[in-house]
Amino acid sequence: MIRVQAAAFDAGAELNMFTEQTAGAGAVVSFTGIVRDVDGGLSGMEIEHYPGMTEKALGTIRDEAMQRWSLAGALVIHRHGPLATHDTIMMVATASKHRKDAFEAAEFLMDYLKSRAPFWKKEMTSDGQDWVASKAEDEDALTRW
Amino acid sequence: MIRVQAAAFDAGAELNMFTEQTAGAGAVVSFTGIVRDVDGGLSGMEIEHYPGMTEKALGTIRDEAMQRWSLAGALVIHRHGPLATHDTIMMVATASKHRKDAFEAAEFLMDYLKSRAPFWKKEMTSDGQDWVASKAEDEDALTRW
Amino acid sequence: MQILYFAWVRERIGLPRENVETSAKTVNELVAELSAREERYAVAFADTSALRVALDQELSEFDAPLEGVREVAFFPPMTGG
Amino acid sequence: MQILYFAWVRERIGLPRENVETSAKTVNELVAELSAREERYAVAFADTSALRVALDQELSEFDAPLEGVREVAFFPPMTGG
Repeated sequence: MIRVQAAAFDAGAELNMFTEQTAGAGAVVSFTGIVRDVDGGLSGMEIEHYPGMTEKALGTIRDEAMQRWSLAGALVIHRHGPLATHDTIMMVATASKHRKDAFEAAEFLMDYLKSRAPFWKKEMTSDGQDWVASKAEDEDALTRW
Repeated sequence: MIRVQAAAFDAGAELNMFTEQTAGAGAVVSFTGIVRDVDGGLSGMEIEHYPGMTEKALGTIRDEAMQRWSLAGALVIHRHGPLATHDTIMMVATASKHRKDAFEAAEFLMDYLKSRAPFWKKEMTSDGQDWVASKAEDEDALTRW
Repeated sequence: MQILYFAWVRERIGLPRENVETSAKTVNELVAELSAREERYAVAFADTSALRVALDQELSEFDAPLEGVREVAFFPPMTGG
Repeated sequence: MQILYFAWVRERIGLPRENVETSAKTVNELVAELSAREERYAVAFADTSALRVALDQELSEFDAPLEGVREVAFFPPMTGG
Protein backbone atom coordinates (compact mmCIF):
# COMPACT_ATOMS: atom_id res chain seq x y z
CA MET A 1 0.00 0.00 0.00
CA ILE A 2 1.40 3.39 -1.09
CA ARG A 3 -0.13 6.72 -0.10
CA VAL A 4 1.12 10.17 -1.03
CA GLN A 5 -0.97 12.89 0.53
CA ALA A 6 -1.05 16.43 1.86
CA ALA A 7 -3.37 15.51 4.70
CA ALA A 8 -2.14 14.66 8.18
CA PHE A 9 -2.47 11.03 9.28
CA ASP A 10 -2.49 9.23 12.62
CA ALA A 11 0.57 6.96 12.73
CA GLY A 12 -0.82 4.90 15.62
CA ALA A 13 -4.14 4.33 13.87
CA GLU A 14 -2.30 3.40 10.66
CA LEU A 15 -0.11 0.96 12.58
CA ASN A 16 -3.18 -0.70 14.08
CA MET A 17 -4.95 -0.94 10.72
CA PHE A 18 -1.84 -2.35 9.06
CA THR A 19 -1.40 -4.88 11.86
CA GLU A 20 -5.01 -5.97 11.50
CA GLN A 21 -4.61 -6.39 7.73
CA THR A 22 -1.50 -8.51 8.21
CA ALA A 23 -2.81 -10.35 11.27
CA GLY A 24 -1.23 -13.73 11.66
CA ALA A 25 2.19 -12.59 10.48
CA GLY A 26 3.59 -12.20 13.98
CA ALA A 27 6.08 -9.35 13.56
CA VAL A 28 5.36 -5.74 12.60
CA VAL A 29 7.99 -3.00 12.30
CA SER A 30 7.17 0.66 11.78
CA PHE A 31 9.25 3.73 11.11
CA THR A 32 7.80 7.20 11.59
CA GLY A 33 9.55 10.36 10.41
CA ILE A 34 8.66 13.51 12.34
CA VAL A 35 9.52 17.17 11.71
CA ARG A 36 12.29 17.46 14.27
CA ASP A 37 13.61 20.31 16.35
CA VAL A 38 16.60 22.05 14.79
CA ASP A 39 19.08 24.42 16.38
CA GLY A 40 17.82 27.97 16.23
CA GLY A 41 14.23 26.83 15.93
CA LEU A 42 12.17 25.66 13.00
CA SER A 43 8.95 27.46 12.22
CA GLY A 44 7.84 24.96 9.62
CA MET A 45 8.67 22.75 6.69
CA GLU A 46 7.46 22.43 3.13
CA ILE A 47 7.74 19.22 1.15
CA GLU A 48 7.73 19.37 -2.62
CA HIS A 49 7.30 16.24 -4.69
CA TYR A 50 6.92 15.10 -8.29
CA PRO A 51 3.32 13.93 -8.70
CA GLY A 52 3.20 10.80 -10.84
CA MET A 53 6.83 9.88 -10.44
CA THR A 54 6.51 9.81 -6.63
CA GLU A 55 3.88 7.08 -6.67
CA LYS A 56 5.81 5.10 -9.30
CA ALA A 57 9.11 5.34 -7.44
CA LEU A 58 7.53 4.31 -4.12
CA GLY A 59 5.68 1.46 -5.84
CA THR A 60 8.92 0.18 -7.37
CA ILE A 61 10.74 0.34 -4.03
CA ARG A 62 7.87 -1.45 -2.28
CA ASP A 63 7.71 -4.16 -4.98
CA GLU A 64 11.42 -4.74 -4.58
CA ALA A 65 11.04 -5.14 -0.80
CA MET A 66 8.13 -7.57 -1.26
CA GLN A 67 10.33 -9.66 -3.57
CA ARG A 68 13.47 -9.64 -1.45
CA TRP A 69 11.88 -10.44 1.90
CA SER A 70 9.12 -12.73 3.02
CA LEU A 71 6.51 -10.12 3.92
CA ALA A 72 2.82 -10.28 4.76
CA GLY A 73 2.56 -6.60 3.81
CA ALA A 74 4.37 -3.30 3.37
CA LEU A 75 2.93 0.19 3.82
CA VAL A 76 4.39 3.55 2.80
CA ILE A 77 2.68 6.87 3.57
CA HIS A 78 4.41 10.17 2.73
CA ARG A 79 3.04 13.67 3.07
CA HIS A 80 3.77 16.72 0.94
CA GLY A 81 2.99 20.41 1.31
CA PRO A 82 3.35 22.53 4.45
CA LEU A 83 4.15 20.83 7.76
CA ALA A 84 4.63 22.16 11.29
CA THR A 85 7.22 21.17 13.89
CA HIS A 86 6.50 17.71 15.34
CA ASP A 87 4.12 16.85 12.49
CA THR A 88 4.40 13.32 11.15
CA ILE A 89 6.06 13.46 7.72
CA MET A 90 5.87 9.83 6.71
CA MET A 91 5.80 6.25 7.86
CA VAL A 92 6.65 2.81 6.61
CA ALA A 93 5.42 -0.44 8.13
CA THR A 94 6.32 -4.04 7.32
CA ALA A 95 4.90 -7.33 8.55
CA SER A 96 6.51 -10.75 8.47
CA LYS A 97 6.63 -14.07 10.25
CA HIS A 98 10.16 -13.50 11.56
CA ARG A 99 11.33 -10.18 12.93
CA LYS A 100 14.48 -10.10 10.80
CA ASP A 101 12.51 -9.79 7.55
CA ALA A 102 10.33 -6.98 8.89
CA PHE A 103 13.33 -5.04 10.27
CA GLU A 104 15.46 -5.41 7.15
CA ALA A 105 12.63 -4.59 4.77
CA ALA A 106 11.70 -1.46 6.76
CA GLU A 107 15.31 -0.26 6.69
CA PHE A 108 15.54 -1.03 2.99
CA LEU A 109 12.33 0.93 2.30
CA MET A 110 13.66 3.90 4.27
CA ASP A 111 17.09 3.85 2.63
CA TYR A 112 15.64 3.75 -0.87
CA LEU A 113 12.85 6.20 -0.16
CA LYS A 114 15.41 8.72 1.16
CA SER A 115 17.50 8.74 -1.99
CA ARG A 116 15.21 7.49 -4.75
CA ALA A 117 11.74 8.91 -4.14
CA PRO A 118 11.27 12.45 -5.48
CA PHE A 119 10.65 14.47 -2.32
CA TRP A 120 12.45 17.64 -1.34
CA LYS A 121 12.32 19.28 2.07
CA LYS A 122 12.55 23.00 2.66
CA GLU A 123 13.03 24.22 6.21
CA MET A 124 11.71 27.56 7.45
CA THR A 125 13.73 29.03 10.33
CA SER A 126 14.07 32.50 11.80
CA ASP A 127 16.99 32.97 9.36
CA GLY A 128 14.77 32.32 6.35
CA GLN A 129 14.07 29.28 4.24
CA ASP A 130 16.45 26.73 2.85
CA TRP A 131 16.33 23.43 1.02
CA VAL A 132 17.60 20.54 3.11
CA ALA A 133 20.85 19.23 1.61
CA SER A 134 21.09 15.54 0.83
CA LYS A 135 23.60 13.60 2.89
CA ALA A 136 26.39 11.46 1.46
CA GLU A 137 25.54 8.88 4.15
CA ASP A 138 22.05 8.49 2.69
CA GLU A 139 23.47 7.59 -0.71
CA ASP A 140 26.06 5.34 0.99
CA ALA A 141 23.28 3.53 2.87
CA LEU A 142 22.14 2.01 -0.44
CA THR A 143 25.35 0.02 -0.83
CA ARG A 144 24.17 -2.20 2.02
CA TRP A 145 21.48 -3.66 -0.23
CA MET B 1 10.04 2.97 30.11
CA ILE B 2 9.48 -0.71 30.94
CA ARG B 3 6.06 -2.26 31.44
CA VAL B 4 5.28 -5.91 32.21
CA GLN B 5 1.58 -6.54 32.38
CA ALA B 6 -1.20 -9.07 31.90
CA ALA B 7 -3.56 -6.47 30.44
CA ALA B 8 -3.96 -5.91 26.72
CA PHE B 9 -2.58 -2.66 25.32
CA ASP B 10 -3.18 -0.63 22.17
CA ALA B 11 0.07 -0.62 20.17
CA GLY B 12 -1.04 2.33 18.03
CA ALA B 13 -1.97 4.44 21.04
CA GLU B 14 1.34 3.52 22.71
CA LEU B 15 3.24 4.50 19.56
CA ASN B 16 1.50 7.87 19.50
CA MET B 17 2.16 8.51 23.20
CA PHE B 18 5.79 7.51 22.85
CA THR B 19 6.19 9.74 19.79
CA GLU B 20 4.68 12.67 21.68
CA GLN B 21 7.04 12.11 24.63
CA THR B 22 10.05 12.02 22.32
CA ALA B 23 8.79 14.79 20.02
CA GLY B 24 11.59 16.60 18.32
CA ALA B 25 13.71 13.49 17.88
CA GLY B 26 12.67 12.96 14.26
CA ALA B 27 12.81 9.18 13.91
CA VAL B 28 10.70 6.58 15.72
CA VAL B 29 10.93 2.81 15.16
CA SER B 30 8.51 0.32 16.66
CA PHE B 31 8.36 -3.44 16.74
CA THR B 32 5.16 -5.26 17.65
CA GLY B 33 4.99 -8.97 18.34
CA ILE B 34 1.63 -10.61 17.68
CA VAL B 35 0.33 -14.11 18.43
CA ARG B 36 0.70 -15.51 14.95
CA ASP B 37 -1.15 -18.17 13.01
CA VAL B 38 0.49 -21.59 13.19
CA ASP B 39 -0.08 -24.63 11.03
CA GLY B 40 -2.92 -26.70 12.38
CA GLY B 41 -4.40 -23.74 14.20
CA LEU B 42 -3.59 -22.13 17.49
CA SER B 43 -6.33 -21.79 20.05
CA GLY B 44 -4.30 -19.65 22.40
CA MET B 45 -1.03 -18.90 24.11
CA GLU B 46 0.13 -18.57 27.68
CA ILE B 47 3.16 -16.54 28.67
CA GLU B 48 4.90 -17.34 31.93
CA HIS B 49 7.49 -14.97 33.36
CA TYR B 50 9.67 -14.48 36.42
CA PRO B 51 8.25 -11.53 38.35
CA GLY B 52 11.04 -9.37 39.68
CA MET B 53 13.73 -10.69 37.39
CA THR B 54 11.71 -9.77 34.29
CA GLU B 55 11.63 -6.08 35.15
CA LYS B 56 15.32 -6.12 36.11
CA ALA B 57 16.40 -7.91 32.93
CA LEU B 58 14.37 -5.58 30.69
CA GLY B 59 15.69 -2.54 32.58
CA THR B 60 19.28 -3.71 32.07
CA ILE B 61 18.72 -4.31 28.36
CA ARG B 62 17.06 -0.90 27.96
CA ASP B 63 19.87 0.88 29.87
CA GLU B 64 22.42 -0.78 27.61
CA ALA B 65 20.54 0.42 24.51
CA MET B 66 20.33 3.96 25.88
CA GLN B 67 24.10 3.93 26.42
CA ARG B 68 25.07 2.44 23.08
CA TRP B 69 22.90 4.59 20.85
CA SER B 70 21.91 8.21 20.84
CA LEU B 71 18.25 7.84 21.80
CA ALA B 72 15.56 10.28 22.86
CA GLY B 73 13.70 7.37 24.44
CA ALA B 74 13.12 3.61 24.51
CA LEU B 75 9.95 1.78 25.44
CA VAL B 76 9.40 -1.91 26.19
CA ILE B 77 5.98 -3.40 26.95
CA HIS B 78 5.56 -7.16 27.38
CA ARG B 79 2.46 -9.06 28.39
CA HIS B 80 2.18 -12.28 30.37
CA GLY B 81 -0.68 -14.68 31.07
CA PRO B 82 -3.22 -16.01 28.59
CA LEU B 83 -3.35 -14.55 25.07
CA ALA B 84 -5.55 -15.25 22.07
CA THR B 85 -4.57 -15.53 18.40
CA HIS B 86 -3.70 -12.12 16.91
CA ASP B 87 -3.33 -10.54 20.36
CA THR B 88 -0.42 -8.17 20.75
CA ILE B 89 2.25 -9.85 22.89
CA MET B 90 4.74 -7.05 23.23
CA MET B 91 6.25 -3.98 21.65
CA VAL B 92 9.44 -1.98 21.70
CA ALA B 93 9.81 1.57 20.44
CA THR B 94 12.89 3.74 20.06
CA ALA B 95 13.31 7.40 19.12
CA SER B 96 16.40 9.14 17.81
CA LYS B 97 17.55 12.00 15.63
CA HIS B 98 18.85 9.72 12.90
CA ARG B 99 16.99 6.63 11.74
CA LYS B 100 20.03 4.35 12.03
CA ASP B 101 20.15 4.69 15.83
CA ALA B 102 16.44 3.99 16.25
CA PHE B 103 16.55 0.94 13.94
CA GLU B 104 19.67 -0.57 15.49
CA ALA B 105 18.53 0.03 19.06
CA ALA B 106 15.12 -1.55 18.36
CA GLU B 107 16.78 -4.64 16.86
CA PHE B 108 19.19 -4.82 19.79
CA LEU B 109 16.30 -4.59 22.28
CA MET B 110 14.45 -7.38 20.47
CA ASP B 111 17.49 -9.64 20.17
CA TYR B 112 18.32 -9.33 23.87
CA LEU B 113 14.74 -9.49 25.03
CA LYS B 114 14.27 -12.76 23.10
CA SER B 115 17.16 -14.56 24.79
CA ARG B 116 17.76 -12.71 28.05
CA ALA B 117 14.38 -11.69 29.46
CA PRO B 118 12.65 -14.46 31.44
CA PHE B 119 9.52 -15.12 29.40
CA TRP B 120 8.34 -18.53 28.21
CA LYS B 121 5.62 -19.13 25.65
CA LYS B 122 3.29 -22.09 25.68
CA GLU B 123 1.14 -22.71 22.62
CA MET B 124 -2.27 -24.35 22.79
CA THR B 125 -3.25 -26.18 19.60
CA SER B 126 -5.81 -28.85 18.79
CA ASP B 127 -3.01 -31.38 19.51
CA GLY B 128 -2.57 -30.10 23.06
CA GLN B 129 -0.19 -27.65 24.67
CA ASP B 130 3.52 -27.28 24.25
CA TRP B 131 6.28 -24.94 25.29
CA VAL B 132 7.77 -23.04 22.38
CA ALA B 133 11.37 -24.16 21.83
CA SER B 134 14.08 -21.53 21.76
CA LYS B 135 15.85 -21.10 18.44
CA ALA B 136 19.58 -21.29 17.93
CA GLU B 137 19.25 -18.30 15.61
CA ASP B 138 17.94 -16.20 18.49
CA GLU B 139 21.05 -16.92 20.54
CA ASP B 140 23.20 -16.36 17.44
CA ALA B 141 21.55 -12.96 16.88
CA LEU B 142 23.33 -11.68 20.01
CA THR B 143 26.76 -12.07 18.42
CA ARG B 144 25.91 -9.11 16.17
CA TRP B 145 26.14 -6.78 19.18
CA MET C 1 9.13 18.02 -24.91
CA GLN C 2 7.83 18.78 -21.46
CA ILE C 3 10.54 19.91 -19.02
CA LEU C 4 9.93 20.00 -15.27
CA TYR C 5 11.98 21.62 -12.53
CA PHE C 6 11.78 20.92 -8.80
CA ALA C 7 13.04 22.42 -5.54
CA TRP C 8 15.89 24.91 -5.95
CA VAL C 9 16.22 24.14 -9.66
CA ARG C 10 12.63 25.34 -10.07
CA GLU C 11 13.36 28.43 -7.97
CA ARG C 12 16.54 29.36 -9.87
CA ILE C 13 14.96 28.90 -13.28
CA GLY C 14 11.82 30.60 -12.07
CA LEU C 15 9.22 28.21 -13.41
CA PRO C 16 7.96 24.71 -12.61
CA ARG C 17 7.59 23.43 -16.18
CA GLU C 18 7.81 24.46 -19.80
CA ASN C 19 7.42 23.06 -23.29
CA VAL C 20 10.65 23.05 -25.26
CA GLU C 21 11.29 22.32 -28.93
CA THR C 22 14.68 20.68 -29.11
CA SER C 23 16.80 18.50 -31.32
CA ALA C 24 19.11 17.54 -28.42
CA LYS C 25 20.03 13.88 -28.60
CA THR C 26 21.03 13.44 -24.94
CA VAL C 27 20.25 15.04 -21.61
CA ASN C 28 23.69 16.69 -21.66
CA GLU C 29 22.91 18.29 -25.02
CA LEU C 30 19.59 19.55 -23.66
CA VAL C 31 21.33 21.02 -20.62
CA ALA C 32 23.85 22.79 -22.89
CA GLU C 33 21.05 24.12 -25.05
CA LEU C 34 19.08 25.47 -22.07
CA SER C 35 22.22 26.90 -20.41
CA ALA C 36 23.05 28.84 -23.57
CA ARG C 37 19.60 30.39 -23.55
CA GLU C 38 19.67 32.51 -20.42
CA GLU C 39 21.80 33.18 -17.37
CA ARG C 40 19.27 31.64 -14.94
CA TYR C 41 19.52 28.28 -16.74
CA ALA C 42 23.31 28.47 -16.83
CA VAL C 43 23.29 29.10 -13.06
CA ALA C 44 20.86 26.25 -12.33
CA PHE C 45 22.82 23.79 -14.48
CA ALA C 46 26.31 25.00 -13.52
CA ASP C 47 27.12 21.77 -11.68
CA THR C 48 25.15 18.82 -12.99
CA SER C 49 26.89 16.51 -10.47
CA ALA C 50 24.65 18.26 -7.89
CA LEU C 51 21.57 17.47 -10.00
CA ARG C 52 19.45 14.46 -10.86
CA VAL C 53 17.44 13.86 -14.01
CA ALA C 54 14.37 11.74 -14.64
CA LEU C 55 13.19 10.70 -18.11
CA ASP C 56 9.48 9.93 -18.29
CA GLN C 57 9.48 9.71 -14.49
CA GLU C 58 12.36 7.26 -14.20
CA LEU C 59 15.70 8.31 -12.70
CA SER C 60 18.28 8.41 -15.47
CA GLU C 61 21.74 9.68 -16.38
CA PHE C 62 22.90 12.88 -18.07
CA ASP C 63 24.38 10.97 -20.99
CA ALA C 64 21.11 9.11 -21.65
CA PRO C 65 19.49 9.50 -25.10
CA LEU C 66 16.31 11.57 -25.37
CA GLU C 67 14.77 9.65 -28.25
CA GLY C 68 11.11 8.94 -27.56
CA VAL C 69 11.17 10.80 -24.26
CA ARG C 70 8.21 13.05 -23.57
CA GLU C 71 8.99 14.34 -20.08
CA VAL C 72 12.35 15.39 -18.67
CA ALA C 73 12.67 16.52 -15.04
CA PHE C 74 15.63 18.19 -13.33
CA PHE C 75 15.99 18.37 -9.57
CA PRO C 76 18.48 18.21 -6.69
CA PRO C 77 19.16 14.93 -4.84
CA MET C 78 16.06 13.80 -2.97
CA THR C 79 15.59 14.49 0.72
CA GLY C 80 12.36 12.76 1.68
CA GLY C 81 11.73 10.40 4.54
CA MET D 1 17.53 -21.08 50.06
CA GLN D 2 14.53 -20.27 47.85
CA ILE D 3 14.43 -22.32 44.63
CA LEU D 4 12.16 -21.37 41.75
CA TYR D 5 11.18 -23.39 38.68
CA PHE D 6 9.64 -22.04 35.49
CA ALA D 7 7.97 -23.37 32.34
CA TRP D 8 8.55 -27.10 31.71
CA VAL D 9 11.02 -27.34 34.58
CA ARG D 10 8.21 -26.26 36.92
CA GLU D 11 5.84 -28.75 35.29
CA ARG D 12 8.27 -31.69 35.52
CA ILE D 13 9.19 -31.00 39.11
CA GLY D 14 5.58 -30.28 39.91
CA LEU D 15 5.96 -27.11 41.93
CA PRO D 16 6.82 -23.45 41.26
CA ARG D 17 9.07 -22.88 44.28
CA GLU D 18 10.38 -24.45 47.42
CA ASN D 19 12.67 -23.75 50.36
CA VAL D 20 15.71 -25.99 50.45
CA GLU D 21 18.33 -26.45 53.15
CA THR D 22 21.56 -27.18 51.35
CA SER D 23 25.29 -27.11 51.83
CA ALA D 24 25.93 -27.19 48.07
CA LYS D 25 28.76 -24.86 47.15
CA THR D 26 27.89 -24.44 43.45
CA VAL D 27 24.81 -24.65 41.25
CA ASN D 28 26.09 -27.97 39.89
CA GLU D 29 26.29 -29.38 43.42
CA LEU D 30 22.75 -28.18 44.11
CA VAL D 31 21.52 -29.82 40.90
CA ALA D 32 23.20 -33.11 41.91
CA GLU D 33 21.67 -32.91 45.37
CA LEU D 34 18.16 -32.29 44.01
CA SER D 35 18.52 -34.95 41.29
CA ALA D 36 19.47 -37.52 43.92
CA ARG D 37 16.32 -36.72 45.87
CA GLU D 38 13.57 -37.89 43.52
CA GLU D 39 13.08 -39.11 39.97
CA ARG D 40 11.14 -35.99 38.89
CA TYR D 41 14.17 -33.80 39.73
CA ALA D 42 16.54 -36.20 37.95
CA VAL D 43 14.33 -36.00 34.85
CA ALA D 44 14.08 -32.21 34.94
CA PHE D 45 17.84 -31.78 35.41
CA ALA D 46 18.90 -34.62 33.06
CA ASP D 47 20.43 -32.22 30.54
CA THR D 48 21.55 -28.96 32.13
CA SER D 49 22.79 -27.70 28.74
CA ALA D 50 19.07 -27.32 27.93
CA LEU D 51 18.58 -25.26 31.10
CA ARG D 52 19.38 -21.79 32.36
CA VAL D 53 19.99 -20.70 35.92
CA ALA D 54 19.55 -17.33 37.61
CA LEU D 55 21.09 -16.44 40.97
CA ASP D 56 19.26 -13.69 42.82
CA GLN D 57 17.51 -12.83 39.54
CA GLU D 58 20.68 -12.53 37.45
CA LEU D 59 21.49 -15.04 34.71
CA SER D 60 24.43 -17.13 35.83
CA GLU D 61 26.37 -20.34 35.14
CA PHE D 62 26.07 -23.85 36.55
CA ASP D 63 29.58 -23.70 37.98
CA ALA D 64 28.87 -20.45 39.83
CA PRO D 65 29.28 -20.44 43.64
CA LEU D 66 26.15 -20.26 45.81
CA GLU D 67 27.69 -18.36 48.70
CA GLY D 68 25.43 -15.53 49.79
CA VAL D 69 22.77 -16.45 47.24
CA ARG D 70 19.17 -16.34 48.51
CA GLU D 71 17.21 -17.19 45.35
CA VAL D 72 18.07 -19.75 42.67
CA ALA D 73 15.85 -20.17 39.60
CA PHE D 74 15.94 -22.94 36.99
CA PHE D 75 14.22 -22.63 33.62
CA PRO D 76 14.51 -23.44 29.92
CA PRO D 77 15.98 -20.93 27.44
CA MET D 78 13.74 -17.89 27.17
CA THR D 79 11.22 -17.50 24.36
CA GLY D 80 9.68 -14.06 24.83
CA GLY D 81 9.24 -11.31 22.27
